[in-house]
Amino acid sequence: MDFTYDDEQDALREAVRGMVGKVYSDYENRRRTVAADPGFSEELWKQLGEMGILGLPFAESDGGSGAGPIEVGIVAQELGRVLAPEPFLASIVLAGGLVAAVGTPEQRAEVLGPLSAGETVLALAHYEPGPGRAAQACEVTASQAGEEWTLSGTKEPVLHGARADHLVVSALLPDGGTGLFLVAGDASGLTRTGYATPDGGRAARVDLAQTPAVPLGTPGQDVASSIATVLDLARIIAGNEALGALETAVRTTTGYLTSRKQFGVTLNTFQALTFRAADMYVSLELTASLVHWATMVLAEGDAADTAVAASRVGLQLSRAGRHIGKEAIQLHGGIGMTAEYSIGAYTAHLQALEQLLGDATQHLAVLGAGVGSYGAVEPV
Amino acid sequence: MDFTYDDEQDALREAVRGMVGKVYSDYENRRRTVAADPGFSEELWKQLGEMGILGLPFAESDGGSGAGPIEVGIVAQELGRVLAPEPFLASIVLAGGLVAAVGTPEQRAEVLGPLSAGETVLALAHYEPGPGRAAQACEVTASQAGEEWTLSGTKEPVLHGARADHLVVSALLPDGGTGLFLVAGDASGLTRTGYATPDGGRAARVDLAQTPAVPLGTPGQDVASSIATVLDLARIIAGNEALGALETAVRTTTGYLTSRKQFGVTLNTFQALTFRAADMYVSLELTASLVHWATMVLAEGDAADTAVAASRVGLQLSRAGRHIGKEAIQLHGGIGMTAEYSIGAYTAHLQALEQLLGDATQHLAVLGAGVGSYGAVEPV
Amino acid sequence: MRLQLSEEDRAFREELRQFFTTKIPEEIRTTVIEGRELTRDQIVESMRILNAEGLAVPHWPVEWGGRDWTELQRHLWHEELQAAGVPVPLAFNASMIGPVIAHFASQEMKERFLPATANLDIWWSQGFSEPDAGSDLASLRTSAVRDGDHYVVNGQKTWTTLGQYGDWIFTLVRTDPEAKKQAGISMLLIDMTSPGLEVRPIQLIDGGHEVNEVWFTDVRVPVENLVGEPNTGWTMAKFLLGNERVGVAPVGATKRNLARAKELAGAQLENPLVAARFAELENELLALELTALRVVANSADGEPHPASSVLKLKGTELQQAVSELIMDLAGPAALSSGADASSALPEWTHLATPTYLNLRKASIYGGSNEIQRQIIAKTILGL
Amino acid sequence: MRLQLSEEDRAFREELRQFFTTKIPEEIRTTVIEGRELTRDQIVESMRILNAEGLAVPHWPVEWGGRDWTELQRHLWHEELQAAGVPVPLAFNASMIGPVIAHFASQEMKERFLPATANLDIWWSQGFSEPDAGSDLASLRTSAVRDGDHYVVNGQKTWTTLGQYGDWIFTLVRTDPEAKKQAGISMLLIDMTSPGLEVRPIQLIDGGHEVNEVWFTDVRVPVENLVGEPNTGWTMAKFLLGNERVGVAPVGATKRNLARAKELAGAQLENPLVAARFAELENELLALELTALRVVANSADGEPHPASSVLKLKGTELQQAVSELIMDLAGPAALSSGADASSALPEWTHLATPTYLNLRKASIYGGSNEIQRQIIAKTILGL
Repeated sequence: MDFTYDDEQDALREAVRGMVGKVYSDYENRRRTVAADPGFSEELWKQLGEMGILGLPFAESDGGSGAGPIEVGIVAQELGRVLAPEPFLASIVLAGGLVAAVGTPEQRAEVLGPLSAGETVLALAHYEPGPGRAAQACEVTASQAGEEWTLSGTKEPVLHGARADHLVVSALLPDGGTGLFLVAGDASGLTRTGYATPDGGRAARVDLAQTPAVPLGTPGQDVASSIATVLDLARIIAGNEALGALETAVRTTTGYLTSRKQFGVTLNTFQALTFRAADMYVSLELTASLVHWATMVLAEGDAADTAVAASRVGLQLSRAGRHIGKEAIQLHGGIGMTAEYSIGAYTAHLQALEQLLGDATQHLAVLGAGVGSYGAVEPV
Repeated sequence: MDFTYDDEQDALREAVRGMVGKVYSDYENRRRTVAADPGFSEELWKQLGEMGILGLPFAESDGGSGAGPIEVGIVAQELGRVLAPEPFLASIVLAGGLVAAVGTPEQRAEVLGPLSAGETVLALAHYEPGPGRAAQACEVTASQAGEEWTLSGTKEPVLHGARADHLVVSALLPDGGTGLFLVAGDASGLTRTGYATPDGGRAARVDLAQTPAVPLGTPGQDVASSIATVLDLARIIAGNEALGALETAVRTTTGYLTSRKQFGVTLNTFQALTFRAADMYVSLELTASLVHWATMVLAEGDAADTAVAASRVGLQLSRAGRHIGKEAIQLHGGIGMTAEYSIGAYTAHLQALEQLLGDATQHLAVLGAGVGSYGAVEPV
Repeated sequence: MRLQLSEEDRAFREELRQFFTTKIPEEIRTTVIEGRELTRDQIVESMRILNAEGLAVPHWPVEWGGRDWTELQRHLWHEELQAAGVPVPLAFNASMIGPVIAHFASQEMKERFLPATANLDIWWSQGFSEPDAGSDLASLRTSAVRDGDHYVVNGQKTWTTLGQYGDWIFTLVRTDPEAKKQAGISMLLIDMTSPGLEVRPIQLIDGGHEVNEVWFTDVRVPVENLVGEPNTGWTMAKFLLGNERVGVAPVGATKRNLARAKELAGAQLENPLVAARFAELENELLALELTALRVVANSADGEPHPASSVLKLKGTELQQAVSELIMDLAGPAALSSGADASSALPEWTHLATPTYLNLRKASIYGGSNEIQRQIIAKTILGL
Repeated sequence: MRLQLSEEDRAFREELRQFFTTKIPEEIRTTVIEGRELTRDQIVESMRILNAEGLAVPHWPVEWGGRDWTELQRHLWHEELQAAGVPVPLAFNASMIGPVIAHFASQEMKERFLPATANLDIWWSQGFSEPDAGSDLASLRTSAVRDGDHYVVNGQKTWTTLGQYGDWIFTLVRTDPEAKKQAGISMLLIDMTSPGLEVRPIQLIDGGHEVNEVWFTDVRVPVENLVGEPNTGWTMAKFLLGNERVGVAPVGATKRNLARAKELAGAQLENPLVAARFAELENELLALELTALRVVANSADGEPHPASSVLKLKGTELQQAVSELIMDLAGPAALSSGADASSALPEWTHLATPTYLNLRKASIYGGSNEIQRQIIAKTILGL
């Protein structure tokens, strides 16, 4: 059992930090970037690709660099630290992750190569307008005519769905079950309406009307379990991203407390505020432990263990994200409400990650249903 | 809508406060009283009876003084304020309340007259060793032979069951349903083993072995709904008792903060502590509002409204009792852990009231099951 | 003690409910109920309808349009307004500067301003906070220097809510730089079309523009626009902030939102964890409403009850908690904040996260909850 | 990063688990697991068995019985002890005075005390807190005045846990009344059978007698019982309190109790609200355990990691929360605290409320959670 990164991992962290920090360590740059479509820096995306960052999760044979969840987590932490709006989670982890999990070797090479190089953006169109975050699709349906497949129905919200060059779309199969399909951005019958998410990200409504689509992997196969597994993986990587954001939120808040004056003294003179900052730190440390642990569980590769770890991270992230997100704004006071200042965007982004991957109620229900089946929770 | 007491009610409060204050305003007296059986002052019990306090809930025709829940609530508040250990809730409200609700006119006069006069102590033997706080009895069974009834089985915990002159016992009827019975303290086959409760009160295990018993009211009638109604009534009166205790707990804590010195200054110099005291006050005020409201609902007399109000008080009491009970000890520090000092006994008593009448989980389940059936909660 | 309202109060409430739900345009009320942003015109229209019926400023002195109601009746008025989705009369006019003018100003100033204020012919803005004077309001630096029959005002105010709509602004300015903090402050009324006055929008974290900075550069203000005596502004500020706290717990609106959340929840209400969350919030909200009723019953005329800090503290917490619940009910659809009517997701899900983020302000503005705790600790508990 | 234990550590843990569950009498372990009070003899017996195997004081220097384990191994030892219900070696001996003597005392004093301390031949008590020196420990007033080759000690200590069993007491005493607060304090070892020393029990709110007052009236103590140099006691106290915080989060015991609570819950686990409470606590406890593992991995030798305050704070909160859950599972049966074996209610329900009340101390003793927050704010966050 070892919670430390090795030298290579430290170097990766430094490299990513340097690269995204150059662009976003001045918060005004981040604000400007998310104000205009596509909501991120195409240039930085390319650079991340060239540097091999985007290909980290993918096998070398697929055009990636074949690293593991630990490395992917490090990247996510660094992106979260400066709220880099590049679609790493949406495009690489979620959409790319499903192509890697389900696609044929040819599809993997074809899609993941350019994706890893930062030449394309991929989006996962899975959630549907109905409530919930199930792994099944039901409102978008797939039809087959000979070798040709078409999809019809509506997906929303689809993260970065308007910008994406290709969409990975889940759909109800003719014989039941959920299949995954590749849809080109210029496919016929495809309509995409993009908009901003609360944290400055991008999402879209995606309408498909007999839109031509290519089955990912074996045509007609139910891949709901792969979708569930990749959603779990994404929860854990999102946990890493959130961890980076939480660290910055706590540091920004303590920085403000030591610099902002009221009643002639800096705010850290007020014990009630410093105690609350201490509680934020406690939340942060506990979250860090759970995120690192879950990332290691993910690296071990057992899907059932990963599912539980993902729910655990989801629950902790919800608790800590709200605690720290709310307190960070409150301890800033009025300035914390302004878009010009960074702290509110951290709160909004923590919220957005949770909205994507599940809130406390959802994860508590999952974990609660299982408590009777074992004695104590053991980390290993 | 009026939240104020009238002159007569104020006078009642003053009278009770004077009488119990004389005995228990010095906490050492309370400590000494609960250290020895029967755990309360027989003399004060008699005086409360002579003063007409114990007969307040009962009709004049039954030997009481025919006041209402508002007056009974005032008494409970004053007892709670000094943690008077006299069995007002157990003997008058619960056991007496059931005799008043179910007994024949003769039984009411026979039992409630001496009870109101402080000449006897009554106990309700309803809870059984199995978990929960249902209104039904199932482990103690009633058998009939001609006009004679006997009871067999075990009741525990029975508040003040060892000292009581008579027991009001719930039992499973031969044809199903729950009946109530009067059992004399010296009845054959009756064994009682008394002990102290965590707050210095008294409870007992009561074993019945073919013990002769007199049916309360119509023999053989299922009175589970009356038991439920009196439990609800007791929840609301217990809310009043808790309110008195909460007020003292908050006042004692703020008093300590302004007098105890650490690091050369009084504790109220530390903002983190004063803010927590402010939150205690908020809990107290909200609880006071809900308790007064529920007492008025009880006074209106509708059983269904009262049941909901009782659950609302139960939930609030659990939240506020734990919040204030824990914080009161914590803000006292080490001294708060000692039996010599009063504050811990307040925490223990708030807990005991909740254990008797239901915790947050129980009341949340009840209230939660109903939320779909109406829009907003209206106080009137 | 009596639970029921008197016959008279019941009739009073019924009459208000009738008026509010029939005379205020439904479109306005739906906008409020569904949590969308009101236009300036909608706010003005609604307040004028109320004012015509004598329902805009009932707590003012009778001669200026007030009503001789009991505290309970004022409370019922406020609750019914909110329950019906009627926009509460603009606080800057009705609750802030109006009562200050009525209480402190000259007869001439009253005549000049009060009728227009009650009818929203003048839209008032508030110029109190400054970048370095937030919770520590008395450290404000905007100066007003006497020059003949004018004051020359220089400085910067901030957090001016809806300042983009403002006709006039009531400000706290420093008229005596020598006096100690509170003692040198005056209350000055300034026409917002004055040369040298500039309103700059501040974008908030929900993407909206409801607050502003107001910059004063050599703005000349006639001396007769000073309220009361020079250097007595702090007394008026305290009076005003006290009024601001009363009725600051938006119980009625929170109750309306919580009931609406049940409709939005649909099948999610069958989840015991969701149901328990509703039950918990309903209980706290009921306790808060009852506390508000207890407080109004015991308020001396005009003086804010110390427990009003309890209402502010808990009221804003619950307001926030209900917005959080609604956001959670929306699930992933809460990501759709930037979507328009072309979205396949219902409009309430677009609004859910911005509303949650926007309401973070509730525990900061108008005396932060830290200030409220301080007031409770000091004033009520003697700590 | 690696999740799994190494082969070596796995074998190490297995060996300990084997030893603990077979060599420590089951009656002792059951007493711990069921939350009953241990007798003095049971504590002594258990520690001597451990000491014979070299498992009582592994964190001491090797020459005095310590083991050259990694921090992770020490952590595993501590967790396995608790998981098996083995009484943790008496903290006053193993974690407090032992390390102080080993670190600060003369060779002669080490030889005199350390073996007896490790074997619990001497039962140590702690004499730090005083009625007016709690969180502000440095304001202590118990004095030790030099008189020939003795110190004469006068004063009063309090909160002396299990002082009724004590053979010796290590005290902080004021040896230089002129020096400023911390500077005039020394660490003095006192035979509790000395004339003038009196132990008086303090009853706690759970009805138990685990703490005491210790009164000193002209107690004569040989000067050779002073640890290290005069007036350097504060350094030792800080060293000791730092050690006290490490491993102060009783993760293993809390985990064991939470798992046991499921057995006690029975059908109540089917209530989704109860199940959610378990799930929530398990998650927090897992996060705490992992944090402890991260901290031990990063601890420099002997120096407490600043994050140990996080462990203390959260660890005591969870310890309390689990006791609260168990109390709630007991329902009305939790009223039976005074019952004996003749009760029809299971024994765990008798213990539930007293345990809950007793554990209120966890966030007060050993540096209150307010002190921990202060440490975090100051030391870690620089506030």
